[in-house]
Amino acid sequence: MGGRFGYGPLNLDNVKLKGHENKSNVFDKPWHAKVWAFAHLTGALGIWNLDVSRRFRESLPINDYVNFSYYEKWLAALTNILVCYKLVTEAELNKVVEETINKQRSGLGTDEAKNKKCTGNPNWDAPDRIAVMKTLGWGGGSVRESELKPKFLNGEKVETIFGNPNPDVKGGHTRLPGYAMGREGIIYAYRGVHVFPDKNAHGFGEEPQPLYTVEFSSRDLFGKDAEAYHKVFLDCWEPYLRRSR
Amino acid sequence: MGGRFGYGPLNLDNVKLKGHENKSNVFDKPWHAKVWAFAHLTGALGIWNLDVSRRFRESLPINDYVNFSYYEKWLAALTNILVCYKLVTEAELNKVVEETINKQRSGLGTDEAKNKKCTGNPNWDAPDRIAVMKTLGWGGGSVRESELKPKFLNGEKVETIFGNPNPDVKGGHTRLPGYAMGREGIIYAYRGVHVFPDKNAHGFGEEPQPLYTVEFSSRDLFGKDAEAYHKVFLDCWEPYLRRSR
Amino acid sequence: MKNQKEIEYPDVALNHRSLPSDPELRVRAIETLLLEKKLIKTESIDAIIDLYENKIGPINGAKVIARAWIDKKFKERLLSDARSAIQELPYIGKQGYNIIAVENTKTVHNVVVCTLCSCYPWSLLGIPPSWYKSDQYRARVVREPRKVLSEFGLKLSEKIEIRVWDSTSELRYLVVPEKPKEADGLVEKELVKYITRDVMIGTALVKVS
Amino acid sequence: MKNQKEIEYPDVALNHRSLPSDPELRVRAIETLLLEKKLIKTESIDAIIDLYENKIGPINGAKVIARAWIDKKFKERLLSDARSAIQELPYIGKQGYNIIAVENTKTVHNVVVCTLCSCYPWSLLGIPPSWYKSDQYRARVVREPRKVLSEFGLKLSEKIEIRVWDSTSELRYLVVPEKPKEADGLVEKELVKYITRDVMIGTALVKVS
Repeated sequence: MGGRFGYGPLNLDNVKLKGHENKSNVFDKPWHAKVWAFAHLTGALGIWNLDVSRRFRESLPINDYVNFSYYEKWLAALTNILVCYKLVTEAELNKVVEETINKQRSGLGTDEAKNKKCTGNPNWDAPDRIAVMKTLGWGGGSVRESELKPKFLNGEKVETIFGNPNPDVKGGHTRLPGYAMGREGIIYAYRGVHVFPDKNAHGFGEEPQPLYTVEFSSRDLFGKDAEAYHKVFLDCWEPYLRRSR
Repeated sequence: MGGRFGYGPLNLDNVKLKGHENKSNVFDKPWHAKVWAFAHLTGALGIWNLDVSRRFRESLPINDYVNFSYYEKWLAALTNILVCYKLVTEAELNKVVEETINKQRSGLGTDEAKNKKCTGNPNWDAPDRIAVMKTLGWGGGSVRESELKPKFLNGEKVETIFGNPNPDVKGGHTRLPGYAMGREGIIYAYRGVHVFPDKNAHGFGEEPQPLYTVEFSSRDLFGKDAEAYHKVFLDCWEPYLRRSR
Repeated sequence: MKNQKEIEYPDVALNHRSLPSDPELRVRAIETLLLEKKLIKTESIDAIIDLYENKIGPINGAKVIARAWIDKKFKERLLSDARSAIQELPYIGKQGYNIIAVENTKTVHNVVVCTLCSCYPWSLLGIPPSWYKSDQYRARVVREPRKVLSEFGLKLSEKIEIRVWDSTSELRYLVVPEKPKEADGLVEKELVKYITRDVMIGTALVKVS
Repeated sequence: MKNQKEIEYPDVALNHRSLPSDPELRVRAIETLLLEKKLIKTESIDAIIDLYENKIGPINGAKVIARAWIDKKFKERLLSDARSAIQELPYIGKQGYNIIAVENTKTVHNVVVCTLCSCYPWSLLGIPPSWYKSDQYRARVVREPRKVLSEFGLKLSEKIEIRVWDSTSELRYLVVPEKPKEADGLVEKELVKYITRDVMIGTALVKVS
């Protein structure tokens, strides 16, 4: 995605902030809010981890991926996870879809659709609340205690790997963007030992690895396609890097 | 596209040949045939070249590209070319679209839609016919007389370039597929000097270059993501190649 | 947590394609299913939405920046270890993220993106705006940040180095803008008003009118 | 040909987005425009369609292969310079393409794709089948040809080397299949029946029943 050609200007029609308004748009539509809530609440069940859910969102078939809106992607990924993790069977899914459509056709769905405005409920179960907060990043986080020492020093020249970043799974999950594969950069900062998504997203455990922020020049990343000189900083786990030749 | 993950099995429902039937499906729908004809006939006008039309098809915005059917891509690219080459103005395009929709709404379009079966007309203008045949590859072709001598020998180890194959145009047209960038291969055959699409698609002239068929091992292209050992052969123009280090 | 090694991951999971085409219906179907299976509760849905609609948002980030503008020592701590610095502020709450604060100066302008998905410092800035999640922004800002920023009306001198931070890990980037001269003498509460969401993403400069 | 250097190429050309969503209407709009502007003629449209529907198709390729099976010298010429070999055959016509004939043997199986678009030897095989133009085929056959071929019902021994030809240039690849024992003694006209389109793309083997 990063660096890809073929996109026009940003659409800022609905999102330009007026004056010094200090609010985010929150949710454009009620169903966006619902999807957001479902994703966080089911995530808080602790059956799959953050990297698994990212993996499901990113591995949607490309024609769905590029045409789904943001929240449609989240919903589609959640649906696939629910079936994949056997919390829901395909038959149950098909049944509820049929029922929902029938209700809608017979006009029964419309009242429900005009959902009451969410009022918030401060009394929701504490365990739920803590689990959700954790998925939101209030607790947890991805840093892990480890005896691993970082292999690279700040300022050291490195090269990102090229080809198959994930050695375990064909076409597996990775957090090294395509535009930064096989490129030269400089270690900008060491960030501690973090859960390694390439393993964690496929159920191979957290396998934490040293994480660095790496500095790239725009020319090294995009050559003449970069508009002018600027720097791009990426967080890279140690297995993505090797000493520059 | 080549090598990309996230696709399911082929859809062979409608296309499995029964017995030893020796026909292609030709056109599934009458409008497919029309698009095909428009593309060839306008191509035969000689205002743009083959590489320009490919470039327009391949540079469709990705969300159109992945969701358009084959002939929709051809039609969209043709529409963009017509406006870009000023054969048609945006205003004319919008007007005819409006008229077409209005006709359709008032039921006027339907008769035309049930178009008479094309019967063929052997008497169409000879110049037309020759020009069309040329775009079909009956004449012309892409080989050019040249004093250029090939730099590489059969069996020589080469490396494909990596990064921006097109030095002239940001995100410009190229025929080196992403999956084969920055890979090692072996010159399999020299194919003569051919029109160079990276230049020709952008109106910089034909700038012919030596063309080779290069042999790659599947492991060198896709690493562990390749299913097993096989070979992939690609045609590469000389500027895509350098001597292997 | 179950042993995830036992889960068989399909090459391509396509169950989502059996959902209806209208997104509202899609959501309703999944909601019915999740409630029936007791995987979620109505009250929890309400609570989460309430949290994002009413409790967290860019005001949190603005408070952090305003404090840094007023308190030099706090700013130093923010730039060296943002997570623990932010935890000193009673009105923000514990940060699970490793927040990295990046400072705009006379010669450097920072801008944040996530090209892979839409990672964003939710706890400080709330839900990201649509453009932050758009293909256009994600594809273009790493390659042509000046052009993208100019679409926001932000024209930077060629002399200013642009630093684009692509949030590929669980680190979350927060841009610390320069305090404009016009803001001198304003108290914390007033400063907060000028520190907008876009300023903290890096697609706007602080304007004190 | 106009001086193309003067043409300004836009970053992204989006005029196609003003077309109606129904493809049939889209086509009708463009047809009206092209005819009004006299850029094309109705008779020419008919003639092109007729050409593809009735005059060219895989039968042309099959004739080439059948001749090669019967005439050893012709086969040699076909494998070394297919274009001029094919031009010897009066019933095919002049080939503008540089056709490259690739031979299947006991140890090698060839299969053709165009991962970039859908390049195909039209003059010999007609319009490519939908699957040849599909994302699935184009994405997968270079990486996992055995799995793709097995979906066609073609299971090849691990000992057979698969060669995938990605048609990135104006060269056009034609697979020359092995003549099965059962075909011995058949005349050219009969052989043609068994040489199907898929056999010449490489996604099927010749079956003489």
